[in-house]
Parts: sequence; C-alpha cells; structure tokens
Amino acid sequence: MEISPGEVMVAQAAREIADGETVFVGMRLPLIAFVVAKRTHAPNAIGLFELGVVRDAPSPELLYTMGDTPNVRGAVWCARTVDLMGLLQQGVVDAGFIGGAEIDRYGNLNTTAIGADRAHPVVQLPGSGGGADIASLATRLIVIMPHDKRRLRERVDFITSPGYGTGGDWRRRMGLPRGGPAVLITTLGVFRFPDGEAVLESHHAHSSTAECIANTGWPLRASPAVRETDPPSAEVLHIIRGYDPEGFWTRRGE
Amino acid sequence: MEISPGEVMVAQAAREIADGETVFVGMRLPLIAFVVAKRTHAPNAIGLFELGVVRDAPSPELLYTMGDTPNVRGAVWCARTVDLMGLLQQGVVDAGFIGGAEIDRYGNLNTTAIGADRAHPVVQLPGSGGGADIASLATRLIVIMPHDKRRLRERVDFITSPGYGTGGDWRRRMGLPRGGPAVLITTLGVFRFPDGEAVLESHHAHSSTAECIANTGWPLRASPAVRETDPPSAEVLHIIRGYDPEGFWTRRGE
Amino acid sequence: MSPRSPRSASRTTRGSKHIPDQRTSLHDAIAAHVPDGSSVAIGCALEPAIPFAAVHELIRQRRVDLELIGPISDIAFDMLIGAGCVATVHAAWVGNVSAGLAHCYRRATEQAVPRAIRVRDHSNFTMGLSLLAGALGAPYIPTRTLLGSDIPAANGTFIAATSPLDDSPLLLIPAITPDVTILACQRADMDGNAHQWGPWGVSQEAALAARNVIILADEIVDRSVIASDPNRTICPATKVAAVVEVAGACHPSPLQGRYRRDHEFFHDYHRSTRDVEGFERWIAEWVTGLPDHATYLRKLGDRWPKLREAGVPAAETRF
Amino acid sequence: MSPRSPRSASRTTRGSKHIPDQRTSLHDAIAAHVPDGSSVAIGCALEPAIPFAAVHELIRQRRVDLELIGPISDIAFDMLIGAGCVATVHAAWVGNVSAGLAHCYRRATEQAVPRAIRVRDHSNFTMGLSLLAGALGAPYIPTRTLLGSDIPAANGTFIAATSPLDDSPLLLIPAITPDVTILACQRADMDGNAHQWGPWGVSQEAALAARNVIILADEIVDRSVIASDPNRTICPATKVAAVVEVAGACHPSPLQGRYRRDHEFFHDYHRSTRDVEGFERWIAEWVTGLPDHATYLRKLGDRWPKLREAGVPAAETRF
Repeated sequence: MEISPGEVMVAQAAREIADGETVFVGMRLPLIAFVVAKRTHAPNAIGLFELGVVRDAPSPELLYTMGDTPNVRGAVWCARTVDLMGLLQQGVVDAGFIGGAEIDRYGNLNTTAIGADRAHPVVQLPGSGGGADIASLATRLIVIMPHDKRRLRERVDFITSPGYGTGGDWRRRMGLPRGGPAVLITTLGVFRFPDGEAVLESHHAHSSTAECIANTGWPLRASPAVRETDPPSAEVLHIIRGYDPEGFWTRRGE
Repeated sequence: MEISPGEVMVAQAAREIADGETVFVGMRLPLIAFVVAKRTHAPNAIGLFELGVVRDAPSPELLYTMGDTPNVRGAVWCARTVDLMGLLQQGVVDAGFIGGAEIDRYGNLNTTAIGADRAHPVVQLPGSGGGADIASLATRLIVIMPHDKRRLRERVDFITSPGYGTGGDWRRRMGLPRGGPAVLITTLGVFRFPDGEAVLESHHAHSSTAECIANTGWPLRASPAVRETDPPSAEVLHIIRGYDPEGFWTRRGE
Repeated sequence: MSPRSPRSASRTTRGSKHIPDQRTSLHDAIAAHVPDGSSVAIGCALEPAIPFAAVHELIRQRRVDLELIGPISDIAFDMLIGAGCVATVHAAWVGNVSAGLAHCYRRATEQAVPRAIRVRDHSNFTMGLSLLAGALGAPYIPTRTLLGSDIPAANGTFIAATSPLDDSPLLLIPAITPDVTILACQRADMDGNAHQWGPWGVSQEAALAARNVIILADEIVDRSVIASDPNRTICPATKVAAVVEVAGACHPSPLQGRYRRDHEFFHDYHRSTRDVEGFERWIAEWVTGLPDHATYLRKLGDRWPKLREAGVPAAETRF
Repeated sequence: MSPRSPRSASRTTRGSKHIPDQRTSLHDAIAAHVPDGSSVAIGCALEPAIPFAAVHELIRQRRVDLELIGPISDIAFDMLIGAGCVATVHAAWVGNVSAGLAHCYRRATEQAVPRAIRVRDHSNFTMGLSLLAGALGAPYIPTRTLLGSDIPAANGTFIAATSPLDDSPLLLIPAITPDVTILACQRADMDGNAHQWGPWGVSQEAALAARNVIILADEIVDRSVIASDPNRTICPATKVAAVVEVAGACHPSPLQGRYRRDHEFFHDYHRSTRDVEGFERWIAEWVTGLPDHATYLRKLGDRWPKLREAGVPAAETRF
C-alpha cells in the first residue's frame, strides 16, 4: 500500500515528541503521532487531553474524540480542564499539537472565521477549543495542516492562536511567557521558524520544493539545506496502520 | 445533673439554625449545636466543614476535629476547601459559627494575637483558620465564646474577623458584600447587634444582667425587654449529653 | 449574566435553602427552571456526558433567546441554534467533533438563518476560568493566555490589564454565573447529590457557579450509595433545583462505564443537516416528532443496546 | 517564593520531564529534595493526612530556614518551629486542634525561642486561593474576603485593589508556588500517580502549584490500580520527585479508611511541651532519638494497631 501524506505527517509529528515530555495531544493525526512516539523512541512521554484526561499509555483503540470511553479507561488522571491548562500556564507542558484552517508566514493560526469581519463571517469555523491556549502557553507548538494556497496565506483574517505575530519580539511584547510554533507539518512538507518566519526544511517524497513554494500564499523561503522528509520506517507504518486500519484519520487527505 | 453553661450555649446556638439552611459548622460547641438542630427543628440543615466535608447527617460520634474519620464517612460531598469558600463568597451560605479570644462592642473578633504589635505579641493566638472568611462572607455570623472582661473589650488588639468595624455602614465601606454578627452567645448571656453594637438580649439562668454588665469591658447596653435565656429542653439536654457523654466540649467551662 | 438573566433567575432560583426530594420529569424540570432568555451551561465535560435529552426537550418546548455556555458541546449547540432557540453562544468551539463543521452554526453566523446569533468567542481555558471565577464568587481571574490573539476583542468581555506585581500584561476573565447548568451523571440521590466519573472538563465549576442545577442521572440511587464515596460528588444538592432519572440521556455522546459514543449518529447528523430542509427533516424525525427520550431510545432500535458497556470496576476503596 | 526558594529550587527541581520509577527512602527523599531554606507545603488537607513522618525526618536532618506553607497543620508546624527548622510560616491557624494553643509557636513569636520567625497570616480561603493561583499559573486571584480585617496588613503580600468591573474594593492574593509539597496518601504507583480519598482541603492545589512533590504513600500499588480509577488521582507523576512507601506516615493524624486520629497523643504533646525542656524531652523521645518511622510505630506499641480502621467500602464504580 502506498504511503499516504497523512502517514508521512504522523511519522514526522512523532519525531517532534522527545522521551519523557508532557504533550497536549489532541485528536486525529497528533493522537496517532503520540501512539507512534510512545511505541518507538518516547516510551515515557505523557499525553494530556483538554477535557482532563492524562495518559501514560495511549488508548488501545482508535479514537474519534478525546472523550471516547477507551481514552478514559486506563488513564492515570481524570483532572479538570483548568488543572491541565494551569500546568500549561505554569510552563511545565513541553509541547502541544494543533491544526488550523489558515496559517500565515509567522505561524499565526486562524480557526475562528474566514472573512474580514468576524461578526459577519464568509465561512464560520468551529473556533479555538484549547488550541489558542496551547499556542499561547506551551513551550513548543507543533502545527499540522493540509497545504494549499488558500490555507497558507500572507495574512490570516483572524488570529485565533498566536504564532510569532509580526515577527521579532512580538510574543514578548504581547506578554506571552514563552513558546510559539516550533514546526509546521503540512501535506507537502516540514517548516521551521528560525527567526519567527516559516522556512521550508524538507518536502515530502511525494512533493518538491517547487510545489511547496507554488502552493504557499507568500514568498516562501526554503532552507539552503532543504531535503526530502524522512519517510516513515516500516515499523512506524506498521504501528500507524495497526492503529488506524481503515485510514479514518490517515487517509482522508488531511 | 446541673445544666452547664456549655449546654445553655449549645441550646441557644441550635436555635440560631433554621431548617434547610447551609451552615459552616466548625468544631466544639457549634458542632453539637448542629447535631441538636438537625435532630429537632432543622432536619434539612446542611453542615459545611472547612477542610471540604459537607454533611446532611451529623457524624454519629463525638468529634475532636473536623478531619476525624467518622466525620468523613457518610458525608455527601468531599469538596476542596476553595469550593466551599467559593459558595461562601457567592453568598449562598446562610450562617457560620466562630469562636474568639477577644470581641469588641461592634463584634470584631481577635483570634490572632494579644498585644499592640502583632509582630511581637504578648500572647500568640492560633489565628483565623476559616473564621475570618466566615465573618467576612457568611450571611449571618454566630459567635460563641467565654464571657469575661479580658475577652469582651472596648477595642480588640487585632481584627482577625471583621464584625461591624466602627459601626454604621463600615462593612459596606470596606467592601464586605453582606453579613456581620447576628448574635453573640457567651457563658453569661445572649447578645444581638441591632445597630451594629452588642446589646444584651437575655442572660442565662445562672447569671444576671448585672453580672453581664460587670464582666463586659465597655458600657454594655441591655435590651429594654431583657429576659432570661430559654433553658435547654429535656429533649435537647438528652441529645447533648448523648452526643458528649464525657462533657469533653460542653463541661469544660467554654 | 444576560440582561434577562436576573429576571429569569428570580422567577426560578431555588435560593440557598436545602430542599430534600427534588425528583421530577424532564419536561417539568425544563419547563420550571429554564425560561426563555436563560443562560444555560450544557456539555461542560466537553465531548462526553452531554445531556442531549435536555437539549431535545428545550427544542420540543420551543425555548427562545437562550444564552448557551460551554467550551465544546459537540452538536448540542448546533441543534439548539438550528432550532432557533439561541440568542448568544459563549463557547471555545462549536462544531461536530468527529465530522467537521457545524452547518446550523454556519448558517446562523453567515446568513442569520434561522436567526442572527451573538457569538462570544472563548478558548477552553478562558471558558474554564470564567466558570471557576463564578464558582469561587470572584469577579474575575487573570491569565496570560490569548495575549496577542484576536479572541479577546471578539469576546468583548475580557479586560486588558497589567499585573500590579510586575507590570506584565494580563487578561482579566470575568466570572460567568449561568442561570442554570444542566449536568448528566451516572448516579444521584433524590436530593441531587450527584456522582460523576470520567472526565469532568469544566462541569463542576459550571455547577457551582450556577444559580440552579438540573441533574440528569442515568440512575437515581439511595443516599447511602452517594455517601459511601463523597469524593465522587461533582455537585452538592444545595445547588440542585431538579433531579431527573433519564436512562441514556447523553446519547449520542458517551457516558463512562455506561455506554459508548455513537460515532455514526454524529456523522449521519453531519450529512443530513447540510441544508435547512435537511436539518428540519432531521429534527422532526429525531426530536420534535418524538414525545420523550424513552421513545427516542426505542427509535434507535438495537443500535442502542449495542452501545452499552459494562465497564471495568474501579479498585476497591474503603472509607 | 522566598528569596532563597529559586536557588534551592534550581538545585532540586525535577523539571518537566516524566521520570518513571521514583521510589526512594524517606531519608533520601528529604535529603535530596528539601534543602535548607526551601518553601515547603505540609498538612494541606488541614486536620487529616498530615505527613508527620516527613516532619520528623526534617527535624532529624536538622533542616533550617524552612518556609512553611499550610492552612492548619495541627502540631506539625509547632514541632518544626520548636526544633528550630523554621524561618517563616504562611498559615491560617497554628495550634493544637483538639488541645489548644501551640507552645513552641508561642515561644517563637513571643520570645524568639529557639529563634524568631516571620509569620505571614492567612485565612483558610486566602491560603487556598494563593495555592490555587500557583496551580493555575496565575499571578493572583482577587477576593472580597478579609476586607476590613487586619490580616492583610499582617500578611504583607496581599494587594488592595478595586474591581475594573464595578470599582468595588478587592484584595488580590498573590500565587504561592512551594519549592516542594509533601503529601500523604493511601496509595500511589511507583511513578508517583497518587490516589487520596477523604478530605483534600488545599492539597491538590498545593501539589499542582509546587515545583516538586514528595509522596508518602501508605501503600505503593501497581499502575493498574491507579489507572482503574483516575478520578481519585490527587497528583500526577509529572509533578512528583520522590515516592516513598511509609505505613502510618500520618500518625497521630488520621488517614481515611486506614487509621483514626490519636487524640490522646495530641493532648500528651500539649501537656509535655509547655516549656522548652519539656519540648526537648518530647522531641528526643519521639523524633531525634528514633532512627526512622518504623521504630516510631513500634514505640507506640499496641496503641498503634488499636487505631487502625478497616473502613467501609465505597459503592462499586465501573469505568
């Protein structure tokens, strides 16, 4: 079976989790990345879920929401949401995953509404959930989203989850205590934010630097050392396909 | 057996609890008053204990502290202290009991330190516990303490638990949302605060108006209708002596 | 919290007096304690334990001008918005968690169909802090989340401030005190002392902050069951205005140890409600066309029993 | 929180990385994680579950300049003050709950014997709010309690303010973040995930606010026991620096479902410590003269087994 973009993204996302880290996991691809990390290089990573669930071992079953009963059975802590958000605000949460409908060159994310006037949106999006909190307060932010010109925009219509704002020391000036996007993983490539602006680090095997640039809404900078994203190992593919056999999350072209 | 001052005080304290009320109970005499109220005229009263215990039925055994295991068994809620204090601050706690080492004519209580300089006390007292919170935020404050001139003073050295301050609209000016002492029950009598100042409503059978005045550190006003405190009924005495057979709390002359 | 809330609250607040037996029917609980214009917290455990039975009853009783409060209530808010019950939404996320966007929410904000609604954007943290402030009786709680986000401006109630401790920027999140919080739980006694296990989300804060609480218990049990394990109590009877025994009240959301999430039901809803006609057909079929929740469960046929879970027992604990 | 705290914390903080097996001895836990000058939260459940075994070990190791934090820790604070371990006390109440005044605390504040201490007065609510603010990572929480009381001036850290919502007077209670919180609980796994039942007081806030947590578990159990009932977890392993299995760690205070309070022991302590010589005799007999807590329990003789309780089982709960 051909390797899907979702599988490449999950494999890369898993690499972003170091052993022993405390990570806000979320659903969909990040959840599967957490499963992969736990079963490979990060056996001591801890997963936090916004509704209050803390897990040492990932749920044995594929989840559709973080509140599914298998995600609660075997958790080490059922906390209150504010308990986990409090740890996040303290600065003891190493990383968090979020997705987004739109992202700009400085890693600011919009999951609230498309259109100039939030009160009269062209497209109403679901909103922040805990995403804006993770973007504000986690030590590292890991962003995962589909790649196309309408989503990677010069400027987003609404900053739901703050990235690096307008660059420079914007986060410090705003009063954000830490954090910001560490990596953006799209269906086409992997991007870092060395000086607050997204720079292409690698394109996936099924894509190219040119395709990444062509599908980005701002003049995209590519690293001089730009390379091909490491493909998922056979072991990692086996874990992904064992956990999401139907490809509900990893083959929906997300 | 002769009726002890403690028993008269408990009987009066029980009368201060109306049916269906939510009351911060505390230990010692107020605990026994709660037992009496529940078993007589206030079967639906609810007792709150600062460490987080909420009881519909009083502990079947005499308690030495609110954390004794019988006070937790059969509780309807083990909350966190801040949950109960939050209800208190909301204004949904009807009454609370506190004791004090010193009280002044306006019902201000000192349980912190005797002496002009709190940093160098003549006598170090234990402190507020939750007393100052109950005095600040409960709808009604019920004060219980031994009566002598050194305790009922014109002015207290330190206001731990605010009463009516200097009288008038002092509480409103301070920003206190409600409350203040509704009654002071001493070993000699019962006092109300019609205009913010303690007025003798009744003296206990074993005492007199003259004795109350003689043992109070300010020119005590007595109600024109001053009378003798109603003695505990046989039923109430039976409940008190059944609950505290050794008189650990009701016969220590508190 | 809405201009109408004090009035509606004064019509319905239980006050602080403890009332022993508060059992009633779902119809009567909603009729008595959730008047038009009420601010209502629903789905405060986020994805699980959403009291859909109460959501359906609000729609059957044609409530209007409700002010909804909840971080992520899956499709509960979308249904109420589509049915025209809602004036304002205070939420961090409104959608269909496993299927995507919420069509009724989109129609309301994009086209004012069936009516325009006011949205007060939150994050999960600010939703939790506002209810925690309400529970504590505090006017607000300060935070550093959302500094630099456009959410504070869109919400319109947060206050920009600097810390008196170090002059650093802060957002002050004002207390939210719902007129009524509707909680689903596994078991409660007839007074309303409620045991919930599994994720609490912001449920306890929402219950303690509310003027009134309506409990939908999967099972009403003897006081002694509640009192045998007081650490499980999520809400004390002193806040509760009504206790209703409703089996399966959370379907299609899950209730830990009782039944699983009905994913396909959420996905059907998503497919069926893409246009107004589809939503109206769906709501007629599953809500307004049914007299009560028992009929709703029967209509699910053998899909419902298949969702039931026996669960795994918790280790023994002795008090 | 004290000037020394950051230094001591930097010497000892576990950081945010999760470390699996953190079992150690009580001696080593105190030696490694509670240096001189640490701010230490102890007895945060108020009267019950006070980790006296850790208090005794702090005295055996002759800790100095500690900053004690706790609303009401019964005689635990009095012992530490009498032994000269303490520079500062943040507390709402320091005494002997069933017997009366605390003699060592009196000698320290009235006569600077064995040394002068700084007292930062609190109420139970402000103690809870300061630790809750620490747990939330918030700089402070506003309240209306203690307006008009002399406690704020005596405490010296509270900030008088007016509400930006309605200009009403408020007190801002700054966060307290202990270098270490010492918790006693019924059971924990070897990583430090701890189950405590019965009253929590301000224990969870103190644990979440702390840089490090030391868990004294009556029993260390398999992970599966903890994971069978995650709502009972008071503190997650990610905050824990050391887990110690210490049977009877709370004597003479009670531990729900395990043992009762030893009232007479508190009353003996009260009678025995009226003067310095009496305190020194008592501490030599019960603490410094004993190598460890097991010897202490043996010294109690058959008084200890008589305090044990089987407890009453909680109603079955299934996840």
